[in-house]
Amino acid sequence: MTEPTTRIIGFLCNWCSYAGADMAGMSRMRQPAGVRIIRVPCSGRVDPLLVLRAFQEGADGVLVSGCHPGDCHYGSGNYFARRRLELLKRMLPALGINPERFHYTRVSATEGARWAEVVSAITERVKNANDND
Amino acid sequence: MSVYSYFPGCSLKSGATEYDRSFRLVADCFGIGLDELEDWNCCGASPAPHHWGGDLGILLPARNLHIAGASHDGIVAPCAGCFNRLKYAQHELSRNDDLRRRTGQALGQPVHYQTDVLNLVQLLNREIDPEDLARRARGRLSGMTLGTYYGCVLVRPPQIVRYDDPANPVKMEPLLKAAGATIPYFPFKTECCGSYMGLARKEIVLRASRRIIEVALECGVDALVTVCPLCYQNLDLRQRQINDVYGTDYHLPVLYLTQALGLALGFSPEELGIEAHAVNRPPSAL
Amino acid sequence: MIRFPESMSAGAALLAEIERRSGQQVSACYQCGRCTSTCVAAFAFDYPPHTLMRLLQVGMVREVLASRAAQLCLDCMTCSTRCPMEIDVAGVIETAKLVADEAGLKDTERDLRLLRRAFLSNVRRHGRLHEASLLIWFNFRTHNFMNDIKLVPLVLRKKNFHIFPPRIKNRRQMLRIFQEINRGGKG
Amino acid sequence: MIGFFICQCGTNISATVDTGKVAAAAAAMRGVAVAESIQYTCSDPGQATIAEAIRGKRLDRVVIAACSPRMHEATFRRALERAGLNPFMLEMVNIREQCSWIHSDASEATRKATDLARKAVARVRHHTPLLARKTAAVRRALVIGGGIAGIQAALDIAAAGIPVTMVERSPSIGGNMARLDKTFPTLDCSSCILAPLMVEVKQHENIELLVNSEVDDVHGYAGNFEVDIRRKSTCVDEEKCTGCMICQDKCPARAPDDFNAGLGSSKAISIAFPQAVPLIASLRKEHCRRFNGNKCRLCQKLCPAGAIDYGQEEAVLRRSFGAIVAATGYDHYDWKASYPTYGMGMYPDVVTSLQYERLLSASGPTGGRIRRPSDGAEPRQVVFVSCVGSRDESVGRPQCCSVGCMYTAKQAVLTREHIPDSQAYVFYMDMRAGGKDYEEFARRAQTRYGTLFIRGRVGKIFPRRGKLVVMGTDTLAGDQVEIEADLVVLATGLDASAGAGELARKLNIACDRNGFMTEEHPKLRPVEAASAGVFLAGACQGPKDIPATVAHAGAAAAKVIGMLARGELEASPMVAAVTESRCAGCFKCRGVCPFGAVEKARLPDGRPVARVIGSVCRGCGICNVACPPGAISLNGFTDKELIAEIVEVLKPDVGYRTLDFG
Amino acid sequence: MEDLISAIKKVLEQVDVVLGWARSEAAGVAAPAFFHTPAEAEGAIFDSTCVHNLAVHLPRLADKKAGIVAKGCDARSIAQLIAEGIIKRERVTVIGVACPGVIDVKKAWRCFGFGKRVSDSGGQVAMEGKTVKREEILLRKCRGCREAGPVIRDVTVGEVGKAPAAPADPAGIRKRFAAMSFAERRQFWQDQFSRCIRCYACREACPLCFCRDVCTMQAHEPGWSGGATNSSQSWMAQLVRISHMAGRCTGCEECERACPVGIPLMLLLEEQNAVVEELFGYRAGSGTEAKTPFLTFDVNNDSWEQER
Repeated sequence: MTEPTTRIIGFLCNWCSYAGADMAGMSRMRQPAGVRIIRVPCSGRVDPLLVLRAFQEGADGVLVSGCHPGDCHYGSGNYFARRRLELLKRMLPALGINPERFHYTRVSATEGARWAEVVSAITERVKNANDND
Repeated sequence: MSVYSYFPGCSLKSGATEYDRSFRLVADCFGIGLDELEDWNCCGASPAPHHWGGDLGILLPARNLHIAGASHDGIVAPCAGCFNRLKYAQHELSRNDDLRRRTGQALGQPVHYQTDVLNLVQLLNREIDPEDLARRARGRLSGMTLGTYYGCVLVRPPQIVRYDDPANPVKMEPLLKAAGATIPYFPFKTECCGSYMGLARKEIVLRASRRIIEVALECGVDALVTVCPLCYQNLDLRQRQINDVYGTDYHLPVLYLTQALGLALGFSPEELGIEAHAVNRPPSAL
Repeated sequence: MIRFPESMSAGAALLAEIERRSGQQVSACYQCGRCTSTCVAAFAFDYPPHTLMRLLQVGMVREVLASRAAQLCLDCMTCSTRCPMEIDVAGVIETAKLVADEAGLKDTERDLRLLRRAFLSNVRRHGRLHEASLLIWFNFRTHNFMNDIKLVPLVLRKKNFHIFPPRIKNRRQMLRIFQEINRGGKG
Repeated sequence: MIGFFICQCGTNISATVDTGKVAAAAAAMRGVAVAESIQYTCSDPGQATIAEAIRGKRLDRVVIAACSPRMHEATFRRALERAGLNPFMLEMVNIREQCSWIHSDASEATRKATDLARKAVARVRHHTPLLARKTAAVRRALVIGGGIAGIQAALDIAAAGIPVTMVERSPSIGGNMARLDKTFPTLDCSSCILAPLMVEVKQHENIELLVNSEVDDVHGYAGNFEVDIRRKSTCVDEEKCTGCMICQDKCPARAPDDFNAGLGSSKAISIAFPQAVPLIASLRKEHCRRFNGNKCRLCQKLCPAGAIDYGQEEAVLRRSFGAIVAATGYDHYDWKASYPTYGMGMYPDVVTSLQYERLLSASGPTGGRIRRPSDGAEPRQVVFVSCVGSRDESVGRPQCCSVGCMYTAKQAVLTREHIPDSQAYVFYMDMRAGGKDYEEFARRAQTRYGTLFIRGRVGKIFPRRGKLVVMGTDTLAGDQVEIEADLVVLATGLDASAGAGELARKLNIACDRNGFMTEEHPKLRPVEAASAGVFLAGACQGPKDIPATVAHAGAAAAKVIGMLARGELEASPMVAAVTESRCAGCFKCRGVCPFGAVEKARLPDGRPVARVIGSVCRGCGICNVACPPGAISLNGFTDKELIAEIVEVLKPDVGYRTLDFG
Repeated sequence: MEDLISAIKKVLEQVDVVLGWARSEAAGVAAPAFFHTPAEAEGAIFDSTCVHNLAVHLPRLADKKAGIVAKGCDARSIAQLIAEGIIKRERVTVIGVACPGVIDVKKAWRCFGFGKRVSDSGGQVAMEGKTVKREEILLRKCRGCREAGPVIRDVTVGEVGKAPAAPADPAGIRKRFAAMSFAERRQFWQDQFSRCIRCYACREACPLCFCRDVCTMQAHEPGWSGGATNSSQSWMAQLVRISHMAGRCTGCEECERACPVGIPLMLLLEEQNAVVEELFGYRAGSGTEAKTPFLTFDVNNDSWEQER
C-alpha cells in the first residue's frame, strides 16, 4: 500500500441514493475506491450515533445520502434526517472531528452522474480535511 | 400628553401651508404636542434615490432622523412622501453597516435612526379616540360622501413602510366615519396620480389624475381626501389643466385629511385654507 | 434579431449587477403583463414594463438602460405590489436607472434628468427645496417659459406662503452629506 | 453455518474483482462453512448450486456477492425459500454496480469486495427468520365524497361485488359536475351524462349512500378501519320524504342557494336541485324561522308524507372498512379577499366561472338565459379573466388549475351560442390545452366563435356608467388594453375542498403545499396515499378535469378491488418491532411515525408500552432512531446489524487508518 | 423559611408527597427530602446549599400526586418532562422558589476542607467560623442565570425572577478548549474519558434520562459501546447519552455535578443546546406545550444543506 486509501462510509437510502449509486455503476462512472456503502431503508433510519461509531472505528469520512425534499419514499424520513444530521454536523467540532469529514446530501435514483460527482468531491474534501485546524 | 417631533418637509412650508395649518389646528384640539424639528432638511423626495448610486436618498432623511433622536414619542411626517423616505432610510440603515458608517461620517457622529416614524394617519389613529371625535364633530361632514385617496408612497413598499393593507388600505376610514362622513368603496385609492412628472412630463400626471377624478365621481364622492401634498397638487391645482386638455368640466374638491377633520370639528373653510384651493367651491354640505 | 447565446452573454454582467443590487430574480417573470396593465406612465414609455423585464431576460440590458421607460418610471410601485411572482418590478427599473447613470447612458429624457439634478442642487444649496426658483430655472433651461405659470397665482393665494423659504442653518453638514455621496457613490 | 457465494457475472465482475481471492478470504471468516465462486449465481445452475449447499452443508444463512440487491434480492430470497430456508436469512453484497463497474484497479476492487463481503458475513450473523404476516381484511370499502370521482370509484368497486358505503356531506351527490352546464371539448350536457350514474349509485344493491354525513373519526389500519360517520340532523325523515317539494314551495324563509353558487335564492327547507339524488328535502336550521324564535311549522303541517321531524338528532354510525377512498374533490378559490383590484366582490357583475355555469345552465336561476346579476340585462361584451388565484405567488397560489383555460374557452363558446351578437374576450396567460381534442376546441373558440384571446393579466376592474372597465395588457401587442364590459367572469383556480386537510389528518395522510392530498409516488403510485389502505380519487389529489378524474377514480377502485379481493392482506415483515421489556413508554416513536403505525398498549402490570401495527408499518425506521432505550427496532435493519456492518467493513486498519477518534 | 414551610404544608393537603430539602447532618450540602406529613415539613429549608435538581425523582412518582420545591432551572426540567409526556401536569404541584444561586460544593470544599458541612446566610457561605462570599463559589450555571423565574409554578415563595448577581465564570477550560485543534480536542476527550469509571452517576442525576434500567449506555445490546472502562468505550457511551439529550437537555448541570471524576460534560451539552437553539430557536424546558425539534420538521425552512 503506497498511500492510505481514504475510507468513507456511505449510508444510502434504498429508494433514492442507493439506486442512484447503482445507476452510476450501470453508466460505468469511475469513482474513488475508498467508499463503503451501507444500505438503509431511509435516511431517517440513520442514527447520528452510527456516524460517530463509524468515526470511532476509523472511518476517514462519513456520507449520508437520501432523497430530495418531497421525494422520500416514506414521506418525511429525509426531513427528520436533516434535522438530526445538521445537529451532528455542527456538533462534530466539539467532539474533535473536522466537520469536513461528514456530509449529508441528496441524490435521486436517476442522478447517477450526480452521485459520482458527489462521492468524488467529498472524497477530495475528506482527504484535504486538516485536523490541526 | 404625547409630544412628537414634527417634520413638516418642504411642501408644508411652501405649496401646502394649509396642510401645516390644519394639522396644527386638529392636533391642538386633541392635545397632541408638536415640536417642529430643529433645522430639518429636505428628505430628498423622488430625485435623491435616482442619482449618484441612490445613497443620497438615505443620507438626507437620515439627518432628520438623527436630529429627532429619541427626544419625543416619535417623529411625524404628514407628507406621505417624506414619511416614505424616512421609513426607507430607517430600513436601510438598520441593515447596512457600511451605510451607517458613512452616514455617521457625514454627520460627524454616530447616526441615531431608531426613532418611531409615523405618518399622519397613523398618528391620528393613535391619538384620537373615534368616539371622542364623534362627540365633538359638529355634523358638518354628515351627509357628505368622501373618497379616501391614499396614493402610492403611504403604503408601498409594504415590507418597508409596514402600514395598512397595501392593496386595500382602510385606516383613514374610522376617523372620517366618526367625523360623520360616508365612505364608499373607492377602487382607485392607491392608483398613482403621476407623481413628480408635473413639470417635465405633464401629460403623465394629467392622464393619471384625470382617471382618479373620473372614477371618484363615478363612485359618487363629494370630495377626495388625501394626506399627500404632491397628490393634492396633481389633483387640485392641476384640475383646470385636466379640464383644458380633456375637455372635461370637473370641480371635485380635494381636501387634506386634517382639513376634512377640521371641518367636522367646526373650523371654517377659511381657517383651514380650503378657500385657497384651486377647486374652492365648497361641497354642497359645507 | 436576437442572437442566442451571444445576446445572453453580452448582457450577463449588467443583468447580474441589476439582480444583485435590486435583490430580484428577473427570470421569475412569466410575462403576464400585469405590471403594464395598471401602469399610469406606460403610455409614455418606449417599452412597457413587462417588455423591460423580457428584454432583461434575453440579455438586451443596454436597451433597457437606454430606454425612456427607465427614466419615466414614477417608482409608484404599483407593479411591484401586483406582480403575481412578487417581483419588485419598480425596484428592478429603479436599479436600471442607477446602473444606466453609472454606465454613462445619459441621453434619454434629458429634461427629466435636468429637473432631478436641479432639484438636488437646489437642496444642496438651501438644505430645503425652493420651489419657485426651481420652476423658474427649469422653465428657463427648457425654453418653456409659460410652463405652469398659471398655477403661480393659485399658490400665492395661500396664507403664509414663503416665496423664499428659510435656508437651513447647518449648511456645512449638508455639504458634507453631498461630499460623502460623491466619495462613496459613482456619481 | 453461513454459505458465501460470489458471482463472476460472466466477466462483469470477475474482470476487476478476483472472485477466487474474495471467496478464499470469506472461507476464513467466522461461521462460513462454504465459500464458492460461481459464474452466474442468478442462473438456474447457479441457484441449484446454492440450494444444494444449503441442504448439503446445513446452511442457515447465506451471503451472495453479486449485483445490486435492487436487482436480484427477490430472486435469491425465493431460491432460499425453495431450499427450505427462511428467505430473510439472506444478505447480498453489491460488488457489480458499486464495485466492479466503477473501479479499474483490480487490487483496489478486490480489496473493496473483500471488505464488503466481511461486512455482509458479520451482518448475516444477526439475521433472524422473519415471517410475512397475513391479516384478514374487511370486505367493505368507504368512499368519502359523492362527486364524479366518488361516484365512479363506488360504482367500479361495487361492480366487483365488494360492498361500498358512500359518505357525502351535502344533501345530494353529484358534486361540482352537477353544477356545470356543458363539458369541454364535446359540449355534451354535464347533467345528462352524470345523472344516470347518480341514480345508479342510489339504486345499486352493493352501495349504501349516506348523504348529509361526514367522517368524524378514523381508527384502525389497512384491512380493518373503524370509522365513525356523523349523520347531521336535517329534520327530514329520509325514508318517508318523497321529494314532492311542497315544503320548499310553501316555506316562507329565504336562504342562500348553494347549488347556484350564491346566485338567486332558495328556501330554508329545500331540495338541493331538481335532479338531486337522493331526492329528499333537508332543512337548514340557521335559516329556518322555527329555529330562530318563530312559531312557524308550515312544512310539517303541509308535508303529505309526515316526514318532517323537528326533533331529529345527529347520529354517529360506526362502520368497519377494509379500504378507504378519499374523493373529496375541489372548491373554487375564494378570490374576494385577495383581489381588491377586481373589486373584492363589490360589483355584482363580476362573477366567478362557477356562477357563470349556473347562468348558462337551463336549470340555473335564469333558466339558461345569460343575465347580469345587477340589472338582469343581457350582456353583449363579456370579459373572461384567467388565472384568478392560479399562477399567482402574491396570493399564495403558484399552481396551475389545469382546467381554467379549457372551461373558459368553453364558456366563451357558449356565450356566443347563447347570445349570437355578443363578443367574448379572454385574458389568458398561456393557453393550456393538453388533452385529447382540447387544442382543436380552443382553436374553434377563436375561429368559429370569434372569441378574442388576449394574452395578459388584468390589472384592474372598476365601474363606469353602468359598465365595468377592465384594464389589462395585451403582451403580444405590447400595449395596455381597456374593455368596457357588461359582465366579467373570473376563472378562479381550484383549491382542495374545505375540510380536506382535516380529513387528511384523520386518515393520517399528507397534504401538499397547496392543500391537495399527497399520493405515495407521483408517477408509479398515483392513487395510493402514504397510509396503507387509503386511496385517492379525483381532484382531492390535485386539480383534474372530468376525464382525468374518472380515470383516476377507476384506478383507485382497481386498487381497492385488488386489495380486498383476496380477503386477506400480506404485510412485509421488514417492519418495526418493540422489545417490550426495554420500552420506557415515552412514545417518541409514535410522535415521528409518518403512518400512525404505533399504538399505545398496556402490559398486564399496567406499564404503558408502544406496539407496532405490522400491517400499517412501512419499514422506514425513523422510530428506531427516535427511541432512546433502543426498544423499537426495524426488522432487517437493526442497530445491531448496522453496527456490525460498520465495525467489520472498517476492520483491517493496516494501511488505512488516518483518524484516531475515541 | 416560614413561607416555604407553610407553602409545603398547604400543598401537602392535596398531594401524597412533597419533594424538598432538609438540613443534612452528613455531607456538605442540604439533603433532598420527601415530606409526607406537615410535621416532616417543619424541617424544610431552602438556600444556596440546595443544589440538587429534585425533578429527577418525578418520573418514578408518576403514579402519585407529588409536590416539588423547584428552583428556576429545576422548573425547566419539570416543564420538559411534562412536554414529553413523561409526567402529567395535573399530578405535579410546583412550588417555585426565589433562588439566590446554588453553590458548587467542590469549590466550597476547596475553601473549607473536604466533606465539611456548609451553611448559607445572607450572602455568606460559612463553615466552622470561616466564611466566603456566596457568589464566589456559585455553580457555573448560576452565573449568568437565565432561569431565575421558574417557568411553571403553582405556588410561589419569595420574590422570584432575580438572577444572582455573580460575575461570569472565568473562561478557564472553555477558553482552552475553544483554542484547540480538532486533533487536540480528540486527545482532550480521550484524556478526560480515560478517567471515567462507568458509574453512570451522570445518567442517574439527569432528570430527563428516564430510561434508567433500559438505558443503552450500559446495555450490551445493540452494542453502541462495549462495557469496558477504557477511554474509547466510555467516550462512546457518553456520546449515546448526549445524543439522546438533543433538544431535551435543559442545562441543569446535574450530570457534571454528579460526576465523581470531574469530566466537563457540560462542555458538550452546552454546545449541543446552543446549536439546537441556533437551528430551531428552541430551548428545552421553555414550556409544557413545546415539541422537541427532533420529533418534528419544517419542510420549507430546514434547508441548511442548501446554504452550503
